[in-house]
Amino acid sequence: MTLAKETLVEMYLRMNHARLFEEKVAWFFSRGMVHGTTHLSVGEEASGVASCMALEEGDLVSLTHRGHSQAVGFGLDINRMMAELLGKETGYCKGKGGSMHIADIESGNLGANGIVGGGFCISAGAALTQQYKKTGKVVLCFAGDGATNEGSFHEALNLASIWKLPVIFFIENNLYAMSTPIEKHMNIQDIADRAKSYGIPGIVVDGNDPLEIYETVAKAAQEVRKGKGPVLIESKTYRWLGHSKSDAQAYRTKEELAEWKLKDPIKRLRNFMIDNKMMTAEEMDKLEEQAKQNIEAAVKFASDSPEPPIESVLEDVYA
Amino acid sequence: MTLAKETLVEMYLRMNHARLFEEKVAWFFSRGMVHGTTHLSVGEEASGVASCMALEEGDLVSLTHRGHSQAVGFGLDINRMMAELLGKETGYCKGKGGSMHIADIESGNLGANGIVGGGFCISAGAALTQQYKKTGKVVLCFAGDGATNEGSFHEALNLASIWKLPVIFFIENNLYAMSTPIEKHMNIQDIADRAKSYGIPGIVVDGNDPLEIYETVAKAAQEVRKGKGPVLIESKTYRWLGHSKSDAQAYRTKEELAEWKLKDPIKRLRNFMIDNKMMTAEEMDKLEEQAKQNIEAAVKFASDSPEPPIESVLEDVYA
Amino acid sequence: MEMKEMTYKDAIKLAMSEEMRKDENIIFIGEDIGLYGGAFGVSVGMFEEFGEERVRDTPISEAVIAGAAAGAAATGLRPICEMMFGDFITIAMDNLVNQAAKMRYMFGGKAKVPMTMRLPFGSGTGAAAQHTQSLEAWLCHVPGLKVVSASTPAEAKGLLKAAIRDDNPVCFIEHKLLYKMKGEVPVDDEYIVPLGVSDVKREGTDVTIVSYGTMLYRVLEAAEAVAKEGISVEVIDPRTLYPMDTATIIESVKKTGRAIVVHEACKTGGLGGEIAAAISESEAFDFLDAPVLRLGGLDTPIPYNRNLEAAAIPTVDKIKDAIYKVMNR
Amino acid sequence: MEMKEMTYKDAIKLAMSEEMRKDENIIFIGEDIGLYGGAFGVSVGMFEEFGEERVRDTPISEAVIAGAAAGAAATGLRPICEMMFGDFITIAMDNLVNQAAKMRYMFGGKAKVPMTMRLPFGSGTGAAAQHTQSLEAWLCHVPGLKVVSASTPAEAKGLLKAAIRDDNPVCFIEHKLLYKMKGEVPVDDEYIVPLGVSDVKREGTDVTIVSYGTMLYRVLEAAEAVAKEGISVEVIDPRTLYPMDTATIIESVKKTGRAIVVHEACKTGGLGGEIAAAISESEAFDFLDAPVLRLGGLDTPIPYNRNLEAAAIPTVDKIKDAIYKVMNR
Ligand SMILES: Cc1ncc(C[n+]2csc(CCOP(=O)(O)OP(=O)(O)O)c2C)c(N)n1
Ligand SMILES: Cc1ncc(C[n+]2csc(CCOP(=O)(O)OP(=O)(O)O)c2C)c(N)n1
Ligand SMILES: [Mg+2]
Ligand SMILES: [Mg+2]
Repeated sequence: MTLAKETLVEMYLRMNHARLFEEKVAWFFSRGMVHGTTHLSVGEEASGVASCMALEEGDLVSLTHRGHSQAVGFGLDINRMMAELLGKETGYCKGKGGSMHIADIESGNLGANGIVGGGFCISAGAALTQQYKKTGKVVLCFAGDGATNEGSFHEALNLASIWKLPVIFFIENNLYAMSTPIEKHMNIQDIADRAKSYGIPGIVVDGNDPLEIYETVAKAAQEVRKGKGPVLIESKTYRWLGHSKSDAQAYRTKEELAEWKLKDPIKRLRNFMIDNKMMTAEEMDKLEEQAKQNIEAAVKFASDSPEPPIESVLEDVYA
Repeated sequence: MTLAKETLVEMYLRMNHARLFEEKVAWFFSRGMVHGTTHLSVGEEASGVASCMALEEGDLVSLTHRGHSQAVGFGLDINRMMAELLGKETGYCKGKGGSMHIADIESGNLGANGIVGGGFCISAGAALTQQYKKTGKVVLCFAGDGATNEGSFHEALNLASIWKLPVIFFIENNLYAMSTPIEKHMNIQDIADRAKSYGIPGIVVDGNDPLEIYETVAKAAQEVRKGKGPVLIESKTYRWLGHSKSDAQAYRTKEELAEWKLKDPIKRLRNFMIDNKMMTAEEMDKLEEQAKQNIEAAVKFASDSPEPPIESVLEDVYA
Repeated sequence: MEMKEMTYKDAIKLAMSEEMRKDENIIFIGEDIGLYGGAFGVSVGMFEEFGEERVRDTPISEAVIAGAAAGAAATGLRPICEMMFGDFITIAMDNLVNQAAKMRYMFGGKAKVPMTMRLPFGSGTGAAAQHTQSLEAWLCHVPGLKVVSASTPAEAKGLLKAAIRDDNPVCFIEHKLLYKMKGEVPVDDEYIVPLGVSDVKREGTDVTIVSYGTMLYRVLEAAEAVAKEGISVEVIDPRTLYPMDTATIIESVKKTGRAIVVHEACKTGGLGGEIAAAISESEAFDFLDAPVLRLGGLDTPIPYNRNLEAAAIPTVDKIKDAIYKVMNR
Repeated sequence: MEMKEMTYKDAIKLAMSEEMRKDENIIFIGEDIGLYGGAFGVSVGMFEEFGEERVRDTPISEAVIAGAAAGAAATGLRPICEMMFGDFITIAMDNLVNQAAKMRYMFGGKAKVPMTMRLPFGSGTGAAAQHTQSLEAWLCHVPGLKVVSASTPAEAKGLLKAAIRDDNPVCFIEHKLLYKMKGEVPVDDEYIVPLGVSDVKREGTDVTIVSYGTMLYRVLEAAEAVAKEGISVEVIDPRTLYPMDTATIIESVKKTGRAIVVHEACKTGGLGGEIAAAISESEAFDFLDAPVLRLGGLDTPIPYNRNLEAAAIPTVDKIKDAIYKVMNR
């Protein structure tokens, strides 16, 4: 599969948006400018972005608590994302959701989820809608390695399998569930093997290789769209930062982290595009610069946006 | 593995007890003499009885809603079981539990369970006690094919695997979950394959062959006792009667049922013992007669037992 | 209005079927609801009429029943779910409470989750502690959910249709002992009983009793009994338990000056406290001649033994005693 | 009594650690409670002291945390569990409610299930709708469970030790905003605060306010404020929410003639109704000069935005208004 240059350019831009967005969010938090907590996906941008970009218009996604890259990858507006982080009225959830609930059902984003594994069942249901209405669309359901130990993983994959629902379960295996290394939370090498319990395909991809991810998801989506039932994809990657706001990271070594930093998915895509003469280094620099400006604009948009009116606390409980 | 004659005699007696017990229960129900509902395991006696008999003194069991054969197999007193069915004070639960909750924690019976899949997590916990206290005992956890689709199956097997808990998950696959044939509730041939999700052994046995069951459980228990972690055993069998009190059984054919009746596990053990000259036909007849008398005695014991006093409704909520 | 006699469960089936005929976005999912027709036979024949695309047997997986319904509802379907027993909602609570009920609010009003979760509650069946609970109070503490309880066949039809048409997750409580109850049911396929409207089931002047489900019938029986002794009982069925139309109740209490709440659920933590407190903190307080009394199930699990089981929940005699108690002040 | 100043969360750790030193049947299980020390750092250092056999990180599997604890408890251990956030109990409800709580009763009194489930509840952390709930009312509707809420560091120690020593499943509610609160804590390792005893946190004569958790502090602040205006508020913390010592509350109301219940949980379906109804149906009714008022959280999920979040639960001003309201009658 050779990807069009525009696709790669867009991918690169989104991956940069994702990283810069999160760096900005981290800065806000460190300044106490936003409250709550947040889970950053720095280092995992290929998983979140390239997978979403392999979707078609009208396909749906369900995101995790570590969902910024996924949201940016799906094409959400970084202005409204940033506004949501700042709790503003112009945010995707009018300031009611925050980092863990960024959603935009209209465009097919079923929401980030504060419940680990919370997206599995919802995605099965959204896929049922696609199947029932014969939309030809698929649902891409994100989850972490730790999330696959929730009962909801099992129930949802089994249901999706027997009903042949058009859903791709995309596991971002970053080797840790919070502080718990994967060897301590499951007794198998590849999460993809869990597909065998449901008689569906299970595929492992290099989670830091945007092209492999794109290709795998695109292929899987093709099969899934044909009505062949769900696919489980395991994307092996790594998170560079702590689990959430406060994390001393005693559970991992600096060496391990350093090693993974060498596999930076953003650099990788940059080098690929330059090496393949699709773009010059200068052109790539410009893209990065553009990404920075976009993020600054998002910050400005968010900062300038109004707080939601207090009365809105009572709104939106019922339709 | 050659089993001692006494073991087989006891096994045969218990399998007969199980069947006769349930036939009596069915009769009670048809007469409106007991209320509630009940799930009979006629046809599955080898699974319930032979598996339990492969345990050692002090091992534990967790039973299902279809638990009479399992309870009898574990050596529970049929008098007190019958009394419980009749809601009497002398019943295992003083009349508070009924068919779905027959339990006797003291002897290691963690209880039948009205929640499908309710035993998985409890068994993991009971196995943790054995491991932690180094008792050398194992837990035999029964469940149906349908139960393996509950999230609790997944969570419990994963935990048991990573903690190497001494528990055998024994699935009585009788091909149906209530009215739902297994092909419609899971997309794989062998439930034993689900073991792969947890990196533990998964074994299929002929659920109507008491000797194979005994041998398999005994071997598994040996390994499990050594601290090698849990084992999943799938026992393929069939229930002869309806799912519960009222079931028109439109979901299966008479032919299928007739075919399985030919595989009667009780007849099979009888023939084995006669063919191997361990017992004569007359001796086997006598055993059957004894079983009948024991059941009649149980009915008399239960019928003669007092109702629990009304005040007892308020007792036993808290320790 | 043209009426037809039918059972409560047939009225439920009728409501589902009529709505499914009108709106093909409605699907019905649950365990053994297809060919088998559900554990209580509610849906017998629906599989044959609507086919396996719309009447879907699920594996024994209550979490995904609720979660898939939420996901389907958020994307354009209108699922009806059946929990085989309401007790199993314990397995579905995350998807119901943390997902379905909160989606709209968390997402700033931009989701719509039109799903109906049918929940057979209640004891009297000898099914013991794990199959007999009345857990409506939990659900009435979850903003975003609506909770409905139908007491008659006609209301079963009308309220369930309203629930299915509602754009929010609605928990629809059915009491198992009512399934076989017969009553006149409007045949009009636009017959709706609106959510959020309490119903005066019996008019009276001396004491107001609020009740629902099977307890309602015991209350009515007690009311008839004491009527002969000259005590006039007004009986109100809230029907929608959350958010509840308390105005009708409060008006009644202002008239009668006395109130009792009767439910089968365990007394402590049950809806009785909520209703009693709502009455007391309303303008009805000044009209109260006696404290609002609550009569609920014992604070125990439901036992198996028939006599113990019967002793665990309010009886007609206990209700009469409660009436005497509030009248004697 | 020798005292030492420490935080609420250190008092919780101390209670667990002291009990674990005394009784090796106690184990501690939960997500990231080991090396990481728990999401709120409550158990930092316990892994080092007790080792991985006794301080056990689990996978993200809340159902089996509760269920394994129940199974372990029924067979001789005394597990303490930590739900990382109390909100996730939605996933554990079946094992907690249908198994742990009912085992003893269903089995005719022949099981003992000594487990403690620690539940961090409450808002104020900006963590939005799925990480901020106060779900104690659900648990107080489940016979077989006990429910405890600690408001001070000393009580956190004493009540948690009592919970661990109790032979029943106990849900131990911790409010996240209290974790960093400091207070004097008895060092005696036999210091216990018995379950089932309400505590008068402040004496007064004009109005009784029942509250617990962080709301207690707002109530005390409001009480100080109105004291300057000559209104004397008695404040009662039930501490054990279920089964609750209502006698202490009722005695107080007989004295003051006025009562308010304040909690953070959504008002409708919250414990306020239960407590208000219990007061009203007691002999305190005849002493009531005003209806029992309830002040609870709004009937909405908790929003993310800081100001909205603050607006969703009772404030000192709202509590003062409630006091004025009951006094003005
Ligand atoms: C049901 C539930 N349990 C626990 C948590 C707390 N929690 C949030 S993120 C997290 C770790 C998730 O690990 P994983 O699924 O691997 O995703 P990652 O954070 O590594 O992206 C935990 C335990 C939660 N939010 N929801
Ligand atoms: C959690 C839960 N869901 C549903 C039920 C209702 N129910 C009781 S038995 C049963 C079928 C169980 O099937 P399986 O596990 O295969 O066991 P079998 O009855 O075939 O022995 C169902 C759906 C239940 N008791 N508990
Ligand atoms: Mg992870
Ligand atoms: Mg089966």
